Amino acid sequence: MSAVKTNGNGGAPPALTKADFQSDQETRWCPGCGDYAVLSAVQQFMPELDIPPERIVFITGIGCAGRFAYYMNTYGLHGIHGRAPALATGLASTRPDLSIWVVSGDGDALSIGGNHLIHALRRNVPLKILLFNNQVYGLTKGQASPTSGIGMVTKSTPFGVSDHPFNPVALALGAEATFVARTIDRDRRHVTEVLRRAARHDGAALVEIYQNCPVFNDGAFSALTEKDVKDQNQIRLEHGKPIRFGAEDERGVARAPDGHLAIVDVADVGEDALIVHDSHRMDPGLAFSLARLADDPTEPTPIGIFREVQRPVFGRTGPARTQTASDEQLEELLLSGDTWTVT
Amino acid sequence: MSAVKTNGNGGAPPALTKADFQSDQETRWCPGCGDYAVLSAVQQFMPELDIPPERIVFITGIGCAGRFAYYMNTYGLHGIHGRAPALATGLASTRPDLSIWVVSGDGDALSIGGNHLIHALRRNVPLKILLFNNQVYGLTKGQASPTSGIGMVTKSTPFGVSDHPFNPVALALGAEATFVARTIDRDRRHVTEVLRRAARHDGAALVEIYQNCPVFNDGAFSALTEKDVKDQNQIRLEHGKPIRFGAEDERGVARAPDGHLAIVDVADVGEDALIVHDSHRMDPGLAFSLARLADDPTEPTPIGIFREVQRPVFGRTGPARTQTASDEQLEELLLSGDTWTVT
Amino acid sequence: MSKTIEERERVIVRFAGDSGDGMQLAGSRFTDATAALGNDLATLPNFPAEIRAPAGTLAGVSAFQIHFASRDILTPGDAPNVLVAMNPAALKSNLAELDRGATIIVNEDAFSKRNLEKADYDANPLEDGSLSGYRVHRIPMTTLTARAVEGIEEASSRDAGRAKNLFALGVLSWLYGRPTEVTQHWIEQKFGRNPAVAEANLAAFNAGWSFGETTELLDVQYRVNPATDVAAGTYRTVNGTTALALGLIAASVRSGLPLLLASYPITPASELLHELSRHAGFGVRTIQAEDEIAAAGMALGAAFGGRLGVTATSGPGMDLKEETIGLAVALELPMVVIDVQRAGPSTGMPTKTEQSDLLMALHGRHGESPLPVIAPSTSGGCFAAAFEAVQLAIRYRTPVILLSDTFLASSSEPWRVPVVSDLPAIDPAFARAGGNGEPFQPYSRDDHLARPWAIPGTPGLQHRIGGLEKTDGSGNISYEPANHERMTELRAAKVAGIEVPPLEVEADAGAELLVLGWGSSEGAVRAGARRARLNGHAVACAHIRHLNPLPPNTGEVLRSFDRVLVPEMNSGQLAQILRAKYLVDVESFCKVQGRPLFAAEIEREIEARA
Amino acid sequence: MSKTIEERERVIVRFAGDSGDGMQLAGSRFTDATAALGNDLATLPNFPAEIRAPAGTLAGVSAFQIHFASRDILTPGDAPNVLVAMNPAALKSNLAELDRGATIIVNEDAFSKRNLEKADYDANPLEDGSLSGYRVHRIPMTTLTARAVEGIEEASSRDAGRAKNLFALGVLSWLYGRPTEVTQHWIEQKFGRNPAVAEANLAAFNAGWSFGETTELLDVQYRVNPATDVAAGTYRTVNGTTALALGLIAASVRSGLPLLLASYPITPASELLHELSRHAGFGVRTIQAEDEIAAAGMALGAAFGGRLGVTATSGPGMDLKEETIGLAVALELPMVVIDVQRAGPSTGMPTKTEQSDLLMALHGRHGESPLPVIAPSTSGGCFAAAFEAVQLAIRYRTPVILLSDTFLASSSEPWRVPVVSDLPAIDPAFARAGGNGEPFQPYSRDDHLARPWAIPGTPGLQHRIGGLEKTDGSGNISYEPANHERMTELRAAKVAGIEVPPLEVEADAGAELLVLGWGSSEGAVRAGARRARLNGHAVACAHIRHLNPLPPNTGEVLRSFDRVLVPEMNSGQLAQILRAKYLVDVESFCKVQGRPLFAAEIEREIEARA
Ligand SMILES: Cc1ncc(C[n+]2csc(CCOP(=O)(O)OP(=O)(O)O)c2C)c(N)n1
Ligand SMILES: Cc1ncc(C[n+]2csc(CCOP(=O)(O)OP(=O)(O)O)c2C)c(N)n1
Ligand code: SF4
Ligand code: SF4
Ligand SMILES: [Mg+2]
Ligand SMILES: [Mg+2]
Repeated sequence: MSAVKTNGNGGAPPALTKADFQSDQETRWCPGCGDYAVLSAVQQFMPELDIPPERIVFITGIGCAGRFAYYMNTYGLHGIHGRAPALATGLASTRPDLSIWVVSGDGDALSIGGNHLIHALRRNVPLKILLFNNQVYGLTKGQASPTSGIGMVTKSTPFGVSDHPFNPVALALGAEATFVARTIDRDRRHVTEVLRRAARHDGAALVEIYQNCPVFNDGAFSALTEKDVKDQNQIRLEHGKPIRFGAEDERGVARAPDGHLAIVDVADVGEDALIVHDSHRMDPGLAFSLARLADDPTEPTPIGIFREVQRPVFGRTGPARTQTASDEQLEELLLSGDTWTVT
Repeated sequence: MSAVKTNGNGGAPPALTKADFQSDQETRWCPGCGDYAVLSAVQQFMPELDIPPERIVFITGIGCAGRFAYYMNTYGLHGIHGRAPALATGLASTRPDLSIWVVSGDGDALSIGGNHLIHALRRNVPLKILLFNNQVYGLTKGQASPTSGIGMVTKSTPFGVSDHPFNPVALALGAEATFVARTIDRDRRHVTEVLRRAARHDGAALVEIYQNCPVFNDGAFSALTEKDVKDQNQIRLEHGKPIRFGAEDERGVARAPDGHLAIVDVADVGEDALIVHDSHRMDPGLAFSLARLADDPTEPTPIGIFREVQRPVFGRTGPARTQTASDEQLEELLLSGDTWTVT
Repeated sequence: MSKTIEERERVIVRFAGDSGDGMQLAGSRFTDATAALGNDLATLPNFPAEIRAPAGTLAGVSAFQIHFASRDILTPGDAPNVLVAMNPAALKSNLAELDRGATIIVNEDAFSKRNLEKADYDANPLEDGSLSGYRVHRIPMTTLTARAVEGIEEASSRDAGRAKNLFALGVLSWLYGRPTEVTQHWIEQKFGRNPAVAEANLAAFNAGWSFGETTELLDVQYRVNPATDVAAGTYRTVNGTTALALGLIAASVRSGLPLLLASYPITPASELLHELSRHAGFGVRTIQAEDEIAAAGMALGAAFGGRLGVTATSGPGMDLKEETIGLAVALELPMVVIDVQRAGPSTGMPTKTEQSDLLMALHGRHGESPLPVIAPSTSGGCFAAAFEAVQLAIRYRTPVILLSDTFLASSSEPWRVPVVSDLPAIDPAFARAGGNGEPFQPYSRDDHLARPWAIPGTPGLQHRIGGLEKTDGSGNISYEPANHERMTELRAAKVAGIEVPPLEVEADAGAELLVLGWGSSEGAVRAGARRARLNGHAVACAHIRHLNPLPPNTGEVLRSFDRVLVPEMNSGQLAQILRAKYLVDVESFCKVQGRPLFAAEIEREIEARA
Repeated sequence: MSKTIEERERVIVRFAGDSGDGMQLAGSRFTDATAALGNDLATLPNFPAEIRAPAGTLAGVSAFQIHFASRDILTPGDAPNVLVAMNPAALKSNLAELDRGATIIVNEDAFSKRNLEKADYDANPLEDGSLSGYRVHRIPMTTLTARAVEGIEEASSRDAGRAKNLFALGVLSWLYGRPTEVTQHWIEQKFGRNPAVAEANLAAFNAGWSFGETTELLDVQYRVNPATDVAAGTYRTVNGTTALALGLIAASVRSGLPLLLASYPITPASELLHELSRHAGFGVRTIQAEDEIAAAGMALGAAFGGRLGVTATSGPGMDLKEETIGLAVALELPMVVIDVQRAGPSTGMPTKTEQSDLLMALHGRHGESPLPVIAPSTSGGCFAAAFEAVQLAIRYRTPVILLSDTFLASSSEPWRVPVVSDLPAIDPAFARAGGNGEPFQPYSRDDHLARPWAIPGTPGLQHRIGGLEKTDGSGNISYEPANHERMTELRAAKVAGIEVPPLEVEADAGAELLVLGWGSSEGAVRAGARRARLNGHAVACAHIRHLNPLPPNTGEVLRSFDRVLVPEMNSGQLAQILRAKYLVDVESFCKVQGRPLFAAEIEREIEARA
């Protein structure tokens, strides 16, 4: 455990650094795992929050991603498989003073934990949920996950996956999420930008992170990460800007006559025809259509913030309830209703 | 139990009637419950399927709606709370010869059973799922459900519901459902029409049925059922037709300049500006936007079929596996790998 | 007409009618008047399983039983002395529980052909002689109520129809000399805003009373004198649900920890959720979770944050919580899990009572995951049990399972309200920010083998815990064989070392038989033993409220009697534990009928062994 | 150089190295050669908990142990006689399990400064005298392999680096005179498509063999003769996972019921999912469900449809399945639930073994929900146990829990392949469409108290079942008290009445101590008893494979010995059951270390009681 900076001797505590968020535990992911990059980006980003480490909590599920909690020098709760959002909801609703982060995998969040995830989103629990999507079960050594692509051969699907995968962004939007974003392990700047906005969001923020698992599903996102192709496949969403992409911004997203979104050559349709991204819209229709633009991250795929809107936050309605009643109030309660006295 | 018609003596079995689908069990819903109307509609509709009762199975969860199974003279499995889709998936994947119907409530399907529902939809399990949405917990005597509106006072929310509700159609679309529809208990013709299409759909069909609970949530859907107002609030979706509604079809749905869907006066925009409903589109963007048109069934609300598309059906890939191997094949399997013989 | 007055030591009255007949209300009002009079009492409602069964059918019968006496009362009673039956269905479904000679008061008007059919009667039981073994009073209550209400302006005939429960209440109030003011006052309060209805109800009540006083049908009035063996103090009636809620709130106040109850509705545990939801002003937060797994997770998450995390459910919900409870065992965090047992297996009979989750509470999780289990034995005792569950959870940093049941949850009795300052303060003893530079050891232990509760927000104590096996002391993940064995032993020793009070035995001189119960059967056991004693048998009783660990003297007590009878509403679960632990050949009396144990059954079992 | 040849009755060899060193492969090849030679054998792999721990670290050590002998072998052995350590981490993490005097063969080349540091060694153990109690052979395996491979065209230095496991295998093959053709043949088959690699591996293997033959370092060659006490038949090696899979498929074929395995991945049970997923050609369908609850539901749904519904999991997953298992108890439908136990509580130590889910299997559900529980005792025995689980499930229309564990699942041994025609046919005895006009009674019962299995598609038998209590016979919903008690008793009686074979006791004349195990400890118990016997102690052993109901003579057997020792990998769970049921003061030997019981421990415990 690193030294306690906030426990100083009077003066303003020195600014926090990445090192303040690194725990003393040895990281135990496979060499080359995308989890390292995300961990490093998160640790690097944390000081920006300007919240002392003791007021930050990481709650994780089970899976490779679930180990995340051990590496952060914050409070950490490594829960059981799929239940991190439930644990976090209990904490968030009773400790509004904390900054609570959930880290989960595609199996943890979308298979066994699917129900808790959609309910945390609909309730708008103030949690930052990082969903490490490697499209496979890492920790249990390589089974299919709900995001594995059709045909993928895994230990549990020797003849190839036949179930249609979830699109986590679309699912979250269907579940009433107020903040939904997607980013990529390898792009630290983008990860950091998305984290920054998620942290600032007052409510539940779901961040899908495409994460490479070199052992069981290497290269699943190479279309978006490899130098030679990434420009032509990353559609970066920026609020208020027309949606353009390609090495020379030569392509874009426009609405076809039938109402569909379609990928177009800007030269063909003209810049004005492009959709201007609007993540602040209450109506999630556009965000949903953008999410469905790519079935699979092997083609042009939007990344960035799909939706970012305000809605009442879970746990903030009614009295604050961070304090218990007094003995007097208790006495009054105990004696409420019809009473009689025997002497 | 009514007489067995398919067990006749040679000639073609007489056509089935509603009575063939009525079990001998006394119905035990409250007087005036919307469940009666749906039961009657389903029993009436069943003969159309031209499937003998013994090849039809109703699998239900726990809740008032869950009692449905007892009243159908088919095979019936009254499962445990929230798990009907899982039970049904096991049956559907091993008995492709059966017609399998799931009946569930808004709590059963969307609260405790949310995960099974979204996975059954994404997998496209060949099930007809009837979701009786009364926006309340009936059987447990009146708590809030995930579809209860903000502010609703219930036994578990004496200060009013504060959680944002699910929109079941939107959630299903986010979960990759291939068939999603909505109908209303009181409108038998519409219910029947939707059931007919659901039955015909090859894959998972989710039918949300607005169902009145006169005891705990009376009139939740009156905007869509009461004579004087229903015409101005029911937006009936019909594939291939412009979306119009109102007593004189004077209103419609069109796309606003910013891409949103909006309710318009046909007189203002002209008929050509109206959206033509297309439930067969692979892209669920339009269906999703339609689902989000109304936050609450107290305003103009689309009913009908939102989406109806084809995708590979769960359990149909790979060998049929309705037969076991032979003894010879078993012997071969047992003796596979390196063997040696001791004499 | 002058009537005879007879004294009774104790009486059991059951009000039964259609769900729409207001029997719960009549029963509750009778109860309040009885409490005001100073009788000891116990009550038990019995609701239909259906939400709204068709009126007049057997499925729609709702009943309320009250047992009151001039001495201490232990149960709501077995067989009623008086049955009030507002319709044929109520008569039919309750008759089997009456002893011959009991009194039956029927609303004669309701015995129409249609109603008889609905109740599956072929002939009218009032006329076919089938009730000849009982003292039957036929009162045309509908007619008499209508007549009483007739004159009241603005009272509709619907109001009159609805007021017949108050007529019945009036009759019974006269019959047992209950004070009328209590009820009259209540009517005024309740219907104050609707004077016509208030007046109608008052008229019906008074008419019932006058009917009793004047009719020749009823020639004896009974007197049940105030109980005198009652400890001084302020009393109120509570059922087990209310008592649990109050106990949790009291523990929250006395520990200074805001309470989170996360729960998923399920009969009968939902009532606790409803009850606590009303108390937001007391630092109480309730969450209706998406399912029982989430509910347990939320309670545990709150506990991690230094709050009082509680989750409540019934049988099927317990199955679902076990994995999370196991996590709490590994995390060694305080958490209270309440199981209001109902009749199983599976969905079973959701509205009926049973004690069949004991072995699950002890062993329902994979791996070695010991935890304390306690069970209140009376409705009022639920307060103390809830309070103690919190104390144990906090002191030992452990999940605690509290086993209540449907019977306790719904049965009411007078409860002496504790004085707040008598309730011990509960010290959460959070770990303090350490300044000595030593790394924080989240799995170090105190004298109770409890580990530090270091909550987020405490500078310098950041640490990470989870369900993987942890190194003794540091809490770091460990797969080391000897460490796992040590941790397994430590977790077991911590629970085994919890201090619980010794069993108290109430033994007659020379008693050879010990009757040993647990949970909600205490009243029945003690009442049964009392009756056996009155019949001249020597017997001993004791009652277990701590199921894990067991009271320290349990073995000794068991071995000091020739025979030990363990009555349970299951197939012998406590018996199995006692046999395994103490190798004593205890005998089981098992009742698995969805109904509480009856004193008469205990009496019979004792006498069979005498 | 001529070498001495010594005979050994049994030898335990452990290959240990980094995960990347190919130790599992070396071990498996050694096993095949050993099987071919005709020794009896048992093996146990030990994988690191991490997916890919950093190379050279303690966390990354992977090991494979084989025990082989000229007589029947009961366990994979306790302490290895020979440890092959391919790097310092492998030496360090395995040394503690070696007895003094054991042989250690190290890859000397791997003891670099860097590697020593990674293994947390301050000094080189090969040089600091810390190994003086062992017979250490330092072989520069990396160098020698590189030299052997040098000449091969197209073989890269990477291929050479990777082939050192075959060098080690060559050395060990020489040391114990294993036939070389088996391995050589395998290399050709395996790498046939890549001749350079095949050649490199072959060269490394041969070099290892020649090194053994020529070096002065190794002066004794050992001979372990073929086992002679082996029953005639065709054999193969299987681990418990494979045997379970084959048993389920065999039961599916012999019952004519297509198999559905619905499962959610979890270590170690996932292997069964993987194994069965490969057998789609055999009427087998597997579904990777969204969670364990769904998996259990799917298996039960398939059972409702007349299929063989199976679900498999490990500890935490069992918690989640309990509610559905309870439904299966109420529905009285056949279903097989496999729990491959691992070390708990909570997430615990997922890759380690334990037997601590027994009480949960029996009591893990709310309400009274009895079901049969069986536990295989050897890897090969998993076949018969799976087959029997299906037989019981079908005959008695009940869910059956089969308790395996990590040890059984991964340990291999020779298994006599059964002749298919010797396997009994299993009659699903579906209810037939009734023509007599009587209403179908889904809860009528046969001689076994089993109810009809009437599957959808059968005309005239439409019926509806669920988790609510059912009327005896008709199956209609019932809240009737006496009916609930009767149904509770019927469900219990059905399970209690299952016919299981009596305990077989292997007792020495005059034995006063009985050692009674269950599940995977059979080998250790019998081997420990054998050793105690060799030391002149009289002892008896018996092994329980049916945990519910217990063998009919269990009480009698227990009472016929002065002392009964029950060794378990838990805190005494079987002991608790036996004590409760038979009131016999059995003694527990508990080991909760995530490791299997060892014969030496049993021997020690026996002798401590002699
Ligand atoms: C109740 C339960 N079921 C199953 C498991 C086994 N398990 C651990 S992690 C995991 C899935 C991991 O996949 P994912 O969530 O995608 O995380 P990743 O390892 O890929 O980061 C599973 C099935 C468990 N620990 N608990
Ligand atoms: C595991 C479990 N948890 C809770 C319950 C209690 N329960 C029964 S039905 C129900 C909800 C009913 O609501 P809904 O699904 O909307 O159906 P409705 O009664 O409104 O038709 C609940 C919470 C249960 N039976 N099992
Ligand atoms: S298995 Fe995959 S996801 Fe897990 S640590 Fe290794 S590389 Fe990363
Ligand atoms: S409670 Fe509501 S939903 Fe349930 S039966 Fe009654 S009216 Fe219908
Ligand atoms: Mg993953
Ligand atoms: Mg509902």
